[in-house]
Amino acid sequence: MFDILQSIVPTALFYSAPLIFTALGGVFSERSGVVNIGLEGLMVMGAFVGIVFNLTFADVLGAWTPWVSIIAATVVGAIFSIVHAVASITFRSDQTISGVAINMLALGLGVYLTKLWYGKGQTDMVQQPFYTTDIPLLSEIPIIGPIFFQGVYVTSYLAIIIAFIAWYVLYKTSFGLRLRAVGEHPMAADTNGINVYKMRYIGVILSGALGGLGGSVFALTIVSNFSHSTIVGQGFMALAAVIFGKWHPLGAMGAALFFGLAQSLSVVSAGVPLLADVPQVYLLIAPYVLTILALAGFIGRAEAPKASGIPYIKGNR
Amino acid sequence: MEYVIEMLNIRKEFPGIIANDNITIQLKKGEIHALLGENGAGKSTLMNVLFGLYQPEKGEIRVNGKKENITSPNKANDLGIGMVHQHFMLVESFTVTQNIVLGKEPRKKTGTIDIDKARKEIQELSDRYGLRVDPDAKISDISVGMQQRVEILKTLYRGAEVLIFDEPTAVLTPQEIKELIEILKSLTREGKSIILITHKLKEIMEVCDTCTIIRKGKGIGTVKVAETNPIELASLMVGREVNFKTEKKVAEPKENVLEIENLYVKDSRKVDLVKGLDLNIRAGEIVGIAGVDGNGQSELIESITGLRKARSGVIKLNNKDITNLSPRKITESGVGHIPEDRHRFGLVLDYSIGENIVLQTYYKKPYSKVKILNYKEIFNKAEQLIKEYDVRTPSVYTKARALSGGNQQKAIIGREVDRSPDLLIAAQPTRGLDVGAIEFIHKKLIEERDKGKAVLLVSFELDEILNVSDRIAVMFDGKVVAIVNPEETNEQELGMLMAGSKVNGMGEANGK
Amino acid sequence: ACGTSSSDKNTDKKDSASGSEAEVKDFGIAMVTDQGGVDDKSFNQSAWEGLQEFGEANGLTKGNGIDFAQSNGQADFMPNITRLVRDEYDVILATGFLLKEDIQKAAKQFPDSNFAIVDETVDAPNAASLGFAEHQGSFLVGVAAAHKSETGKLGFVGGIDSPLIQKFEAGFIAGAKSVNPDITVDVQYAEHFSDAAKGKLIASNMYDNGIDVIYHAAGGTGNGVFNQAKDIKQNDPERQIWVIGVDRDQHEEGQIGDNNVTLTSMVKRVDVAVKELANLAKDGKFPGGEKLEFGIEEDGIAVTTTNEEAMTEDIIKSVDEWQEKILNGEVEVPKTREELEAFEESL
Amino acid sequence: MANKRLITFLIPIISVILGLIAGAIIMLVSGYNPIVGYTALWNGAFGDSYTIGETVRRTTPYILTGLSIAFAFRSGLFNIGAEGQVIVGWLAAIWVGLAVDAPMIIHLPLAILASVAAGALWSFVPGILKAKLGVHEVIVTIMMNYIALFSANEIIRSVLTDGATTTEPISATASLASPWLQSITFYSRMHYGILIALFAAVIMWFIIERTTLGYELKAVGYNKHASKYAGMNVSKNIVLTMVISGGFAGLAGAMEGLGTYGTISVMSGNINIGFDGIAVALLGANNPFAVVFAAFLFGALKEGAGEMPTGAGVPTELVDIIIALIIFFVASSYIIRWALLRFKKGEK
Ligand SMILES: Nc1ncnc2c1ncn2[C@@H]1O[C@H](COP(=O)(O)OP(=O)(O)OP(=O)(O)O)[C@@H](O)[C@H]1O
Ligand SMILES: Nc1ncnc2c1ncn2[C@@H]1O[C@H](COP(=O)(O)OP(=O)(O)OP(=O)(O)O)[C@@H](O)[C@H]1O
Ligand SMILES: [Mg+2]
Ligand SMILES: [Mg+2]
Repeated sequence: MFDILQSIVPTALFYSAPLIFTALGGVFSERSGVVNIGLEGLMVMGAFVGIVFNLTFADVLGAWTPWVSIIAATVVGAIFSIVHAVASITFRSDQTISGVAINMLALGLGVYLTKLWYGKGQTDMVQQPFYTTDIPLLSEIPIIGPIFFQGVYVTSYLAIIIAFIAWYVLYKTSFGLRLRAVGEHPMAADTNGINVYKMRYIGVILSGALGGLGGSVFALTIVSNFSHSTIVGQGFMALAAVIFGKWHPLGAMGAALFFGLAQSLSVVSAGVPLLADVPQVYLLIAPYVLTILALAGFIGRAEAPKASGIPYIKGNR
Repeated sequence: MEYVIEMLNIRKEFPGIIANDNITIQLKKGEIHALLGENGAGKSTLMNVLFGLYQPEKGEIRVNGKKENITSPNKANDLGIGMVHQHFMLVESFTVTQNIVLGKEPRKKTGTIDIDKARKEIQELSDRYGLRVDPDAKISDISVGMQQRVEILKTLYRGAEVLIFDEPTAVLTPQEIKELIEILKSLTREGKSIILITHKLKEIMEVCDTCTIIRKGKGIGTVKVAETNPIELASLMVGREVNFKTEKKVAEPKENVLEIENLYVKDSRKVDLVKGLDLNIRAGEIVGIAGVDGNGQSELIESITGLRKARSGVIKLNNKDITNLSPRKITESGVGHIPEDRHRFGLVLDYSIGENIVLQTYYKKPYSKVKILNYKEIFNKAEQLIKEYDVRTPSVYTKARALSGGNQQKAIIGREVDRSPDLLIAAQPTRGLDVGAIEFIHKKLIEERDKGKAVLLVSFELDEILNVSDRIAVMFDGKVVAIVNPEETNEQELGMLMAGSKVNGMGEANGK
Repeated sequence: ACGTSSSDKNTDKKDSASGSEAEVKDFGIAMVTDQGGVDDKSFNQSAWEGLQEFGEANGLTKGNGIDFAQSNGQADFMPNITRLVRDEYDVILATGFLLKEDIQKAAKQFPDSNFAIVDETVDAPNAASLGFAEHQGSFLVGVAAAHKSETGKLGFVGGIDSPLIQKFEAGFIAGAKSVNPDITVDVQYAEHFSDAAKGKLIASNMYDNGIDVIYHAAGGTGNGVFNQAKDIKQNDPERQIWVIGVDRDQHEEGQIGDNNVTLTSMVKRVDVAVKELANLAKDGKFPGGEKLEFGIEEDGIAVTTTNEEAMTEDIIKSVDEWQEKILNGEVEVPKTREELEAFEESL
Repeated sequence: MANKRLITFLIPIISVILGLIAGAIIMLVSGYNPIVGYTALWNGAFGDSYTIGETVRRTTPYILTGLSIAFAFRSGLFNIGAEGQVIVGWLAAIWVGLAVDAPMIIHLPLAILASVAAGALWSFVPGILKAKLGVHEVIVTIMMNYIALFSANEIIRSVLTDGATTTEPISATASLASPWLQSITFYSRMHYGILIALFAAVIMWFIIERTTLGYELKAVGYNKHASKYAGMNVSKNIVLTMVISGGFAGLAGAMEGLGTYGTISVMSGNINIGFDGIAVALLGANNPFAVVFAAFLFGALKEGAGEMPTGAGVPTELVDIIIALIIFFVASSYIIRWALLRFKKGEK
């Protein structure tokens, strides 16, 4: 049991971390009233920037490279998401359309630039990815230490910490109150003197930053290079986590951890003798079936922020 | 003469319509100034201009004599102008406190909202003006009256000196209206100035000092309330004489159309709100239900119309059991329903007027055959009804969303009455409507009665209940506690019954 | 006609500059990539390198006797093949089993052109099939793995469960068991050729369970395997943990600081096969309807020894011995799971 | 009024032009010749009868997935699951194509129906969960995509074949392929499916705009409460919408299975026809006929892109960038509309 946990938990954590970051981005955006189908694209952009930056500056930055790379990816993700913000907030475009365009644009741009810069469809492997470590002190705790704090990526804990920060920001600060108000009832917020457009821009840009972060963490902990198939569906899983988690930062985190755990379990089960005779396809689809069952059984109805998806037009009723 | 607010020659256009055409209104300090006009006259628009939500095409706004350009609600707030909107601007999932401080939150050093400080400030304000609220309750859990008090507190919290009320009483029960009027008075005592939009002439007469009247976007004039009377106000507003006392013959009730026995219905929180209710309505009579909000009226109607399941009991229509049938089956057995919440239930706002006109009948001939719609018939019908019911709309192809509340309501009434149901249920049918429209709707209800239909009228307006009903059923705590004859009762007595106290000899009456 | 002749107006114009020179040559060969470009550091790249070498030897250049058309997905295969047919290349080569159906169809539709496919079998008189004896190479890396393993536990990570990948699996297991019959091989398929996360999950689980050498035949999914191995190595440079690469020398992927986790790679010399085919075709000996298998004997398969530290003399010696046994027919390497079963019983 | 119509018509055209201009700028900046690039693109899509045939072929499933997603959108539902529905539709069509022995007049319709039924069944799950339990259809459809992918692979391997990765070709009696269409398009894979796709667009238009069902579906999409009040069965409508939407997507699978490939192969990851359908639906503003045009634009650009690396050395991804930009421009029609009106005023 202990062994299994020690094997499952760290893998679930590394699998979940990029999803957590990105899903938190989704939470910010959707809480501000802007649907963000473009999470996948934001992750692609993050992965691309994270890898390219890492390849380019590894010699200069040494061991700091992955950290600086994910910061670069965060910044570029934030800037990139402004496209979505301008389209869906200022130009009042349908937010879903804009998000779909973001997905296509990011992948197109990423692979196009890769080919332009590297002359091939995929980059080399980075020399400075993230590595797992034992978290000092915490890993010494008996039982809990080895399971949760040995051989883990610091980025996984960064994701969890940011989830709590996101919760604090959204639910305890006036910024959060305003952001949520804008997503629930923008006109009420407007009449209260809150700049709806500004808040929504912030929401979307945060999603870009976190999506970029998620993508780069994925690339630098799991894949190590960039190609058209680096990010294949993780953004949609993050979107699912947003909804699964009922648009709540901790809920989204929980959902992402659930996905990671389910994947990890499905891999571990394949090695368990008892399950050896189970056709592999059942293990493969198990995480997805479990998600549906969990939704149907316990989670049930989830209501999106009331105004999400609706462009705010001043003075419209 | 010093004015706190002057709006001079304001013009505001919307695509295809001039909502405000050269309107002037001047507000003195400490006065309550009424703004009167038919539905769609442009009152809300004018006030939204003052509040910075719209920019006028022409005209000038002065605050305390100084010309101001009010570009946003923020600016309005800064100038001490606050507004309580017709549709509340409250975030449903937030608490009272959160709604009030939103945008101007007291913060701790850490950036966290200082909720305790907020609560204290709100408490002070609420004590000072008598605005009773529960600071920690969620908006979705509190009564409409309290929501309104939250709106008022929001403006006061922002230091408003001028308060605009857009039809504040339309959604309130008589008790709540009384409280609101007290609040308005206490506000002026504290030196605030108020602009009050209302369709209820009685209220204008009771609390207002002056009244500006607008008709079809144009300013008609300003009168001192002390020097006028309701009849004059009404005719100024509508441009013709208005009848206040609804003319009607004595009812000639016939056989029972609706019979309800021992009905129990739960509300959305799974608590019984209708508790053993008995009621019957006969052909050719209007039964009015009087009651304080929350005594089971909405649940009663929803269970008759099939929108909510009855827990037990029997509902019979023309001697046929319709308990817990589907809404469609019930409609087809002869029930028409003018719903309380017209935006939520009455209309598909993104459908055209024409498509909304057949919301209950689209699947029937001639509007469709073998499941295929016949738009020609649909729009013909719509043309006919908008004429007959005086629905003011650019065309039958216009989206319902674009119409003013009064006109939306007229379209619904046209749709429901036109089907000629045996039982017509009208829930708050005149809420938010101008006197002209109210008169029209009352006339229609009585016409239906005279055609031998049964009408169930639910209203918080005791005036309306007393005026239109042939019998009044008083609802209290989920039961009909009294049946009274409108000729033999008055508002005071009804008010007592609604509050649950029995009046000699009438408590057990049942009309059967 | 050197690939770009009359039919296509556009390319015609483009090539007219070099046209005079090109007219002399009368042979053209072009390839269609499977998903990915000729720079995928794998199959497509290797094939293109073969063509380029062939071109160099015969004075042909890109767009002028040799060329490639890149496919980004299944939907691009047929258009690319047809485009090259219309450009009148003599031989159209498809790299990858994914193109099987399309080449089969094209061969029927264009009986005057010659086709070839790498990694699959196509049945047509004007099509050649270039196969590899992956099982042989896998056998040899299995031998190396068995020698290297200290725990006696090996892992195999497959991309998509299919006859082709099963060939790798069977060969690998056979090789390992030939050295040490008690060795165990844990086999898992990611059901994906580009799901690095899945690859990493599987590798993590395998290494946790004491497996110390993993052979992957899983394309991009294998990135996750390398990633996990390197992570373990980074944290514990002393720990003996290995990956065996596939298709090409994946030494570079295994580099971590001064260490390298790539034990060896099972290399498919697509370039060798392609060059051979091109030469045959040029000499008018196009092997239509035939299935050429490139194994150890033909230099179509190789086991790398780039990691000199890891591939010790002993191991190399043993690998060479087994290679000899395969060459002289002493050992018949199994290609399927059934054959593997029989093979294991015979041990 | 006529003016408004003109603008509505102009917007997509202007968007495409702007998208192409942006693409040209990108090519210039990255050192390619845009004229050569676009010539290659054009030749790749419409250069000759073959490429035209291939463009049509590529357009065919896009029309159907576009319709599928548009249909769901009209009822306020977001079907991200077209991807999975295409896969199961494809699988079912091939299955029937392989397993049944019947004359064409029975076999082909049967295979097509099977694909529709499979797609419908696949979307029934998210439909019923949404209707009965309020589970968000977006997550369920995403999950169903993965389930479809893995299950289909397993069925191909262990049911339709004996461990192989590609099935045998279906018998000719179930094939939509047309030797005649192929012969006039230099052996492109154009097939009769395009007629089915166009017909499906008409069907969708008819359902949405002319039937009581469409009236109900739209009403439920706009306002559930009012629909319930009007006696409509909201749950039934949600399920029905999803099922019809899935049916269209399943049919798209039949286009690939019965028309283009005649087989089904084990898939590694997304086939993207479903995801691209989202863009097609949105580009076509959920209007069935506009969806056809959007699908055609999409198909032509994607098909033409194949020629760009060989013809001009430009990476194919440029086309993805252009498509994305076109979508942005269409989506931001408000700003184009505004600019056009300004322009008009300036003229006066
Ligand atoms: N945002 C808008 N866009 C277009 N037309 C509008 C808009 N707001 C209001 N109108 C139109 O302007 C006119 C005035 O509307 P307004 O809401 O000011 O009326 P009102 O006097 O407040 O009516 P009521 O008593 O029903 O509230 C109406 O014809 C209405 O349809
Ligand atoms: N109740 C309060 N107690 C203490 N400080 C306050 C309080 N309200 C506002 N502040 C401070 O006064 C300043 C202006 O407050 P205000 O609420 O207008 O913020 P704001 O300028 O609207 O914020 P933003 O520009 O981010 O929307 C801020 O620095 C804020 O921290
Ligand atoms: Mg502010
Ligand atoms: Mg109004």
